[in-house]
Amino acid sequence: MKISVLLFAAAREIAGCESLAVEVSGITTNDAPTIGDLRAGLLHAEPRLAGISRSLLWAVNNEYANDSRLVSESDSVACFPPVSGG
Amino acid sequence: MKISVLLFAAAREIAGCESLAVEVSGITTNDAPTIGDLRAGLLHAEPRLAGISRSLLWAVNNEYANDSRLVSESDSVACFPPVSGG
Amino acid sequence: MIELTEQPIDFNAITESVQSNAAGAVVLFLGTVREFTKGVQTDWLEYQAYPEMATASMSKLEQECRDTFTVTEIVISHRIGALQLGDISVAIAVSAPHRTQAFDAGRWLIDTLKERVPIWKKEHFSDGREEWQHPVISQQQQQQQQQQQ
Amino acid sequence: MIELTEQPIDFNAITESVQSNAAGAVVLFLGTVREFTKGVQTDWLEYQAYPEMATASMSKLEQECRDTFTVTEIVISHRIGALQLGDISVAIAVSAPHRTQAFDAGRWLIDTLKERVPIWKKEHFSDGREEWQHPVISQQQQQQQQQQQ
Repeated sequence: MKISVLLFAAAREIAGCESLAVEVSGITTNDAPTIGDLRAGLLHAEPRLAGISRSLLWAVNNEYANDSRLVSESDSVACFPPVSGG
Repeated sequence: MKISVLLFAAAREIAGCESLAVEVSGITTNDAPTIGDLRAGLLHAEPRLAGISRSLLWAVNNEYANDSRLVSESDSVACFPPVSGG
Repeated sequence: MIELTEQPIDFNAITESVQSNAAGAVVLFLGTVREFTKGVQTDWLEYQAYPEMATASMSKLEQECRDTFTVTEIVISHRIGALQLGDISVAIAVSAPHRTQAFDAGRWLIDTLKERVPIWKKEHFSDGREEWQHPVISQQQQQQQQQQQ
Repeated sequence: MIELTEQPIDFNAITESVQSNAAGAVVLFLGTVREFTKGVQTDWLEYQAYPEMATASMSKLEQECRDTFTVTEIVISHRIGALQLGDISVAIAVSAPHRTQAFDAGRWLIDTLKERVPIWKKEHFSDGREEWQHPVISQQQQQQQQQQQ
């Protein structure tokens, strides 16, 4: 399954694009993939993100998500460094 | 010695005037009077202030003053209830 | 900068006057005339000051604030006279390099102004009653009432 | 009311919009672009947002603030795009019956916004360097640097 991942700030700059299509699958064929799976898939798609990957945060449908969160193709998924607004 | 005492807020309203000339002397003829002496003299000059006199604050030359503060005729003396600005 | 005025307080000009390239944060506090206090309706308020001591006291507040907090600019403006519902009675604006100092300084300034600066407020209630507000007298009265119960 | 905008923030209109006869206090916080940070000179700042999540997150902040504090009105406005020295990046205005709640709510809102809302700041320094600001990465880097020493 391919899931589109929106990128922001340094992640966007390093990847050189606003979003990446990340190939991902669950542990078994029937399992839905998790954010943990996506994190691995993102590094495969864009190895240059390895330097900041441990600090990258994830969001699904406008909510922060941890590595165990299940995702499907209909979800809005984003990945970004810790925020620094204000 | 007569010292003019400025009055504010409820003290002004009760006394019906913006300032009162208060007759006061020290314990002996040569002593300068204190705020404590003035407090007693003020009640003598305007007995209607008795109801709030224990809560009245005093200032000499724009600084809060306690009962032991010495005063002279050249000082600016004021007497008022606890403040409620803001 | 401190100010005691009978005119409406221009918080826009006050806020602009504390903005600075040296500051990363501005905190503005406005005290405004509230309609209901403990269920009693206010019609209007009268503020009276001991002007010479009030301005001296506000200047001391500004200096003490600068000595205590890391701030860039400070403005304290208090209005006196007749104020209607919603009117601004006091404006305090502080700029600082960092927000923590701006908040702490702003809060300290209004808390300390209310304790020290010789200004008094008279409530004119909608039912026609009027009453000078004197926090400590009220506390004493409350204690006396409690002792009588 | 929440707002994410590329236009200059009109703090005057924002402050007026929270004023109310039900409130005795207004607290306005402005974040402004500071020239020097730890001795390094900033030329300008770039703010980027994840707009959909940022507005959703700011709306949740407003609701959580109303559930936690006794406030009358809340406005949160964040600017994105290129900001020059002195420009306002964020404005938070809170009105409340009493000042303690207005201060506490205003401070909670800016503290929590900075923790949660997906907006990022890129420093463009006067020496030509540019750098995305990421608080946690910096802390990790600092820890690594300390471990190396």
